[in-house]
Amino acid sequence: MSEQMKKLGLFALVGALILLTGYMQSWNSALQILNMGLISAIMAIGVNLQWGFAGLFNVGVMGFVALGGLATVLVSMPPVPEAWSQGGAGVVLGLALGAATIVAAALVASRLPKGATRSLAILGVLVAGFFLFRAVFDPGVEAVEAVNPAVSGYLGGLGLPVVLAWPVGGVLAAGGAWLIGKTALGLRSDYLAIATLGIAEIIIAVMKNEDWLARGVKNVIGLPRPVPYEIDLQNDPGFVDRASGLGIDPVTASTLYVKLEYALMFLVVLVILLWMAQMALKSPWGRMMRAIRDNEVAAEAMGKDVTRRHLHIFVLGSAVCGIAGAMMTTLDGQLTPGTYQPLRFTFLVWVMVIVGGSGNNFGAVLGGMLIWFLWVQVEPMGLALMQLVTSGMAEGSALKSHLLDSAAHMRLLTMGVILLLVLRFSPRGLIPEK
Amino acid sequence: MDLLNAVVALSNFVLIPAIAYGSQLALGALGVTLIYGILRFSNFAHGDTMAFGAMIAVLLTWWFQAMGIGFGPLPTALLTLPLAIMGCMALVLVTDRLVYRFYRAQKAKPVILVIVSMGVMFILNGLVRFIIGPGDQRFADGERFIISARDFKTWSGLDEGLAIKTSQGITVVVAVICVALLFWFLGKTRTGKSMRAYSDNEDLALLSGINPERVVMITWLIVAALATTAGVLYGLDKSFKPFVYFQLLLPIFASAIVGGLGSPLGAIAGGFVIAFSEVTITYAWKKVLGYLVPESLEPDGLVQLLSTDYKFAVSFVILLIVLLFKPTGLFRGKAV
Amino acid sequence: MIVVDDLHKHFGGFHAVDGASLEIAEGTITGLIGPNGAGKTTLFNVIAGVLDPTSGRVTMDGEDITGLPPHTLFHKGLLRTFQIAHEFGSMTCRENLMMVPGGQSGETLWNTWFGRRRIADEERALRAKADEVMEFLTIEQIADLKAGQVSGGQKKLLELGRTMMVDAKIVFLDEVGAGVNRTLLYTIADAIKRLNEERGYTFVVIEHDMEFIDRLCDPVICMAEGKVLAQGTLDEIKANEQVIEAYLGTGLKNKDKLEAGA
Amino acid sequence: GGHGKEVKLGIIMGFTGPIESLTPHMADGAELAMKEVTDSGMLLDAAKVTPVRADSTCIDSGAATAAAERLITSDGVNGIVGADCSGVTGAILANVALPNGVVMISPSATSPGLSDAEDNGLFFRTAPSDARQGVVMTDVLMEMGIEEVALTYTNNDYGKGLADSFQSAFEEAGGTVTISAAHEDGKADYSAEVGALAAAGGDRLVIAGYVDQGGSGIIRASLDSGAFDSFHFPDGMYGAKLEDDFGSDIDGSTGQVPGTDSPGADAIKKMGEEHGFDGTSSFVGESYDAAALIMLAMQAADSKDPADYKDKVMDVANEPGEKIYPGELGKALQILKDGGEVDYVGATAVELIGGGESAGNYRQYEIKDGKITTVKYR
Amino acid sequence: MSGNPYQEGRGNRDHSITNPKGTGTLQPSPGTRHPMSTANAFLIGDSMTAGYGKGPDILHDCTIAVDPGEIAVIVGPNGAGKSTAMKAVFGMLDMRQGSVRLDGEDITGLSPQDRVVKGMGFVPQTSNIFTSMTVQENLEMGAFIRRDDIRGTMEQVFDLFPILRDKRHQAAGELSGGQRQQVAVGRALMTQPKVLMLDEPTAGVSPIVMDELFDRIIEVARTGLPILMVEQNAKQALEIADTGYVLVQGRNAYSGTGKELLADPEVRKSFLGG
Ligand SMILES: Nc1ncnc2c1ncn2[C@@H]1O[C@H](COP(=O)(O)OP(=O)(O)OP(=O)(O)O)[C@@H](O)[C@H]1O
Ligand SMILES: Nc1ncnc2c1ncn2[C@@H]1O[C@H](COP(=O)(O)OP(=O)(O)OP(=O)(O)O)[C@@H](O)[C@H]1O
Ligand SMILES: [Mg+2]
Ligand SMILES: [Mg+2]
Repeated sequence: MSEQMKKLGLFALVGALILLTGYMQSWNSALQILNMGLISAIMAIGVNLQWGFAGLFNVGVMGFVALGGLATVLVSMPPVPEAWSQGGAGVVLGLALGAATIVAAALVASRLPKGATRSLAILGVLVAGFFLFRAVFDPGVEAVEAVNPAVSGYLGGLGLPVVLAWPVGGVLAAGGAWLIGKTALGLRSDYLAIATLGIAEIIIAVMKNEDWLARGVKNVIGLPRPVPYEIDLQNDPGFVDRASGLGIDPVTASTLYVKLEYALMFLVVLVILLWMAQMALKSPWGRMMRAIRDNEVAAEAMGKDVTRRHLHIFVLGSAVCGIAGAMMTTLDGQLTPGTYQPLRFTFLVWVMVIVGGSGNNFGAVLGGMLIWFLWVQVEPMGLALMQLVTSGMAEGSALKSHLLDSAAHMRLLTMGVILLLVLRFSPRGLIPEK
Repeated sequence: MDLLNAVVALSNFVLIPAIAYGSQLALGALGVTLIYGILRFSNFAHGDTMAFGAMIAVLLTWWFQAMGIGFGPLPTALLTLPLAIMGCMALVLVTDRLVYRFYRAQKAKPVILVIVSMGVMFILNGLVRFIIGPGDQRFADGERFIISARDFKTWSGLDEGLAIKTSQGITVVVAVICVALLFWFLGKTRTGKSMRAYSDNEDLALLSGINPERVVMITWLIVAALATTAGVLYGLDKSFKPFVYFQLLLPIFASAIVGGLGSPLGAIAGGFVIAFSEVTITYAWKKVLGYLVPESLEPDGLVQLLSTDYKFAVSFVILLIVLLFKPTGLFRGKAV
Repeated sequence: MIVVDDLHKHFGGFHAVDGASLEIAEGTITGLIGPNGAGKTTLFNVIAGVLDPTSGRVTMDGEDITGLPPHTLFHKGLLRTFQIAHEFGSMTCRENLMMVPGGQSGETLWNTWFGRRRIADEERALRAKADEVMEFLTIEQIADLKAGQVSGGQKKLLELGRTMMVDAKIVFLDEVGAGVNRTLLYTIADAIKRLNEERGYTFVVIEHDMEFIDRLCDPVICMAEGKVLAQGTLDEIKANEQVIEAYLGTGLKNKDKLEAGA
Repeated sequence: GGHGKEVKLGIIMGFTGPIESLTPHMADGAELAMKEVTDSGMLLDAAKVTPVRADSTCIDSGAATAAAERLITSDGVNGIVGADCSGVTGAILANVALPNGVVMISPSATSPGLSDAEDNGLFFRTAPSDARQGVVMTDVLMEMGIEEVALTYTNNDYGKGLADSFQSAFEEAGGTVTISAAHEDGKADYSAEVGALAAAGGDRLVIAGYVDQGGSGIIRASLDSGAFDSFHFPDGMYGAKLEDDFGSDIDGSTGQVPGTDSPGADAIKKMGEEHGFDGTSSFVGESYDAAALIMLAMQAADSKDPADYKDKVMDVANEPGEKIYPGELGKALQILKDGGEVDYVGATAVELIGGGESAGNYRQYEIKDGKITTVKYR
Repeated sequence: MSGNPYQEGRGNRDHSITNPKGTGTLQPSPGTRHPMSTANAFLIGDSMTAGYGKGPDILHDCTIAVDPGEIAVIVGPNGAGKSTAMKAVFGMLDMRQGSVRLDGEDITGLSPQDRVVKGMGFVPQTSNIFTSMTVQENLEMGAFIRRDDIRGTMEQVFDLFPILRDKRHQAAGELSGGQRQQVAVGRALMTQPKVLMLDEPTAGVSPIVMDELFDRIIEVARTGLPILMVEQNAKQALEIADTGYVLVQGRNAYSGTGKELLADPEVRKSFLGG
């Protein structure tokens, strides 16, 4: 009972914080925070599936989020016909060759008996395959990238509605996770962590450097939207009338309207995922996963296929992160691989999960919303604090200007202090696992 | 002659930089691995601890320089190192008292400590920038080179130069000394053994009359010394910039992991594996081959396995491969 | 039913199991004894698929099961308990038992969303079964405690309880007795006997308590230094010189001092 | 209409994150322009211009958008100087500035992709387009008779875009780029990159990066290992750090920065010295210019409403009119008030062309005796 | 629940406690049947009431004592609080009532480390060795507080447990269950304690080793070192015990000399397996 009250109270608190932002700053800011908070909550659910349910230390969240982002480009951007005709065949053939090489190597590995011959054969296949792949692939890539490099230089996407990219992002991330899980899930604790961290870096490196895929660091901007453009709304007399009917000026009305629509869409996704996660957790499946988390050896002896179950949940959790990644890129309206940094897309998500309460889906959601709120709001808080501190100092003093210049760094400092305080007073998270 | 040129070119662009970089990583990884081994969590604040220690050294160096104190051909920063280490020790002890000790007393899960160390990282992050700012600071002085490329060319008459920087030399020497000391300390001394015992089983250590707080304190002191040394040496070789120290965390962790967490020997090996893989796999062999093979066979392309874009990715691929065959690193590290 | 043929398991240069060959007949309760470090647990671990053998073969009902993973063996009816209790610490004792049966429909994600009625029925049955098992083992009062927080002996009982949740063919018990109160231990012995007689389980029991072995086991196998030293009824084994020297000993030497002190 | 006593300008830059060492100077530059205008008392009705800083983080679009949202909808800024990195700039433009109709002038987002971004006439850049610089660079190098260069670029849209445009221009002119290798900013070690660059060889190493970032690391490692001793520096590499850190070690190296044979660059350098920041650090001049342009446009439109003044930005930046240099903002405001016209030159020889980008006049320089010396303007 | 939020998954993994209801069906009897003299006890945990953290009391007014040169054995059903009593005597949990006295001195307020220094040695029921250290290092750690030459003591331990001499350079974690137990006892002996406390030292050891252990325990005790131990091999243990305690649900149910308890039919039936 009191547990339930505490939970409600905390959610009410986050709600109140967002409302307060609306009153004190602006409703646009509040909705903006809410939207990213919803996305963060989804990411946190994904990580919580892996860590809270199964004890998998995945520090490669960034990679899956980025794959989701990539899906947005691949699904929604219009295809570049010229690029396809120039080098599309080469690229596709090259990729097929690359895949074939790996399959061949795997076949060799499974057919030949263990020993030096096998190792040599595998190596031979891989090396030959690598050069063949480069020989076909490189010219194709060059041709594609030569097509109007300043604004295009890539194959483009499928030109489908962008909302489709959300499930596709999930599938793409799931695919990546499956490959990774197959190879790396034998690792334990921090070893798995660094392995996944590394894989995420590799994914980002590929996205940054393979321009034919999504323009690399040159970014893809102007992604289609699932909601109307504010400008269009502002030019729509019907909308303007309705807005003024409500007594809001059309610019504000249009920006709020768009954000509300996003919020609604995100909320629907969040609720569905939360429901699914919650049902799973409370079922025998959840019990089995907890058993595996508690003691793998014993779970294995009790007939649970730990490896397979780990792979399942790794794929599922990553897929959720992928969906969130696609949603985020959609909200941003652009794909910028350079922005994927572990601090922001991996560690911050982990902070959300741990502060919220690992092993508890509602905790993850709460953590996602709360930490995102703080991540955004500690900046003005830090600045305000600095201004307060320096208000007594003489105008133009060196110390004062140094302190004011450093105010931006109050952000991380404040974030750190808040994090430590939360963990100090509620070390199992705000809404702990039962 | 050509063979010599090839060897020199390879040394100059691959071996020497990789050895120096490897030593820098190894020193950092030693600190990480020690905390993991004894206090049992991955300390994300290590990069910023390094930055903090190095920052004190930078400030002191400037002060020394202003007072006209120098260290002959060696960098003044070395002179300030002991003071900087003490400053850094004070910092980590204060952090331990204010932050970590509470969680230790509660026997918190490692992952909570990891997240807590992230909080500390944020705070140190801000603190360092507050004091010295986010910019690039140069504080290296003294003789830059043990031998410079130009001198080497005139001395040897080869086409290729070979440069060894003072900072590189110092780094390697210091790294060797630190590792040897640490080994002796952990394996042979009473205190060292008590630290291992504590890391193995806290409660039993207590029953043996080992004072856990003392073990923790000594660990932090050693870590502070290692972090400051690593930070200063890195800064001397490159330059001091807080953000880069934060970025350094990733290769440092990779090193510690490749070697096997908790194993000092592993940290060294890991540092070199990461450094060498970064430098060699993306190296363009054109020049070296140019010396080795007859003119007719001389390659047109760069003979580069992978472009440098992927150097970071490559070191992680190596890491993955190592882990696939040795799931707890080269030297059988621990897993919490 | 289980045949172990010239099994070797090396750790580095150390031969923990060094050419053990033995046979376990269906429907028996076989005792496995031997000095500490004889390789009993290692042998169990190899048979149960936790460790890969260095060489040798294990067959079950004629089928080669060497190197099969534990979860596969579980579904073939081969269960084991651990010498050091492996409970699921953050789950209640009842959940510890309920998770055991394989093939629960609720273990498929799809059903957790769309097959909830069926799951509820199954759960009810499982719960009843778990309660029955706990009652049998006289631990019903810990049903709702976290398994991590019950006493050492209770954890041992829980381990045994898990094997009773399914219809096993053969159960390997690794020192169920260590740390269990003797009165309770003999209750367990009776339970094992009943499972053997009523349900036809085959048991292999590692134990150092001779009285326990005496109550239960026939035949008894004695291992030493990774090999089978002797095999036969307990009385035969007890009479075996080698076994006495390596394992049983001849009782307290300091009896006299005892008198002196008292 | 709508004169108030206060004009608020947002400065949104990555005060934390990868380019945190550049941004304080940039912000100081922009704020200096604002202070100058406030002190002159000439803008609108002697309005006070207040800067409001916000952190774009350079990399986190979500946080940047939120910060911009706050600037516009909560603080109610009348214009934005920023953002810095192209990624967050695009996000802010599309999600906040455009919907709310606020003018944004970025001092440092150089991505060619932004030229085509939907902007409703609200977005300008004082940093020159990469395409133009590639051509200028080619000319500079060809004139010196250098036909073979190695090329390294910082792995972001600026570096990559510049490298691409330079490589195509250079190869078209008959030159050879032996290698084009990326380097990541803020990384621990650049030996791998330098090793590859040295192996490829070339008469000169072109570094399309930032002097406060990885660019310096590349120079340092190249010099130390003897791989290269002369370099060519595009705009991001220009700064006092070249003199301070490398001095005569890089004698003979060349470079170009946006500039005319005007006193603009010197002026900003001096002003920086007076006010305690580095006027030569990357993009400081551009930042000053961006802030100045907004305020001049306001004056020209006699309004602080972006909808009114957005059309005036091009007018004040380009001919005809009196040329205006840093430190002369008061004068410019007076001219505009009197109904005259100005051609803002500023610190970086601002010339805006179609799409609101800087046209790019360049000053070619050489390092002589450890000093940056101007060779000529082009 | 007494659940400590910080504590999961780490630290001493011996959670062999917290069963408020107890295991057996026996009702605790009020007090002891035989009046006991603890006047000259060397170590006494006197009317202890204790529990874990904020959890319920696990010991209720429980008294255990050992005289110089004697062996005291605690027996009882699983979850009765035997290990808890040992920990309470060693100062590893909150005492809510009662006191601990060593050689006449009240040590209730001392920390476990200080008790080690005072001459108390303890072998816990589980995780009682340093798994990653070699056998020899384990023994050295046992002698951590000693400053004198420890080689003699180590030889004595090796004589007692010859297998350890062979495995002295092997990591203790790689030993078999019984071997570990020997290392644990050896480690405690290395302290040269004034009183030795053993929590189920013979759990899982072979009969021959058990006999040897008991032999050695007798020997050690007869040198004047009092020994307090918990045992489930109750028959053998009580045979060598000078004093025996039966704990049920955290209370003293029976006490007496080992012989007396062995002869008591009720005790035999309920705790010794008949
Ligand atoms: N992982 C390991 N690495 C090295 N040696 C091992 C390992 N596991 C077990 N051993 C060794 O193998 C031998 C047999 O161990 P095992 O646990 O099988 O003995 P046991 O017969 O079960 O003894 P106990 O009755 O004491 O449990 C022991 O000497 C032990 O030291
Ligand atoms: N760390 C702990 N936190 C909370 N409760 C505990 C803890 N450890 C043990 N308990 C509780 O204390 C009670 C007594 O446990 P104790 O370990 O003393 O029993 P025991 O007599 O030694 O049993 P056994 O013979 O099985 O070892 C148990 O019911 C147990 O649930
Ligand atoms: Mg065993
Ligand atoms: Mg106990």
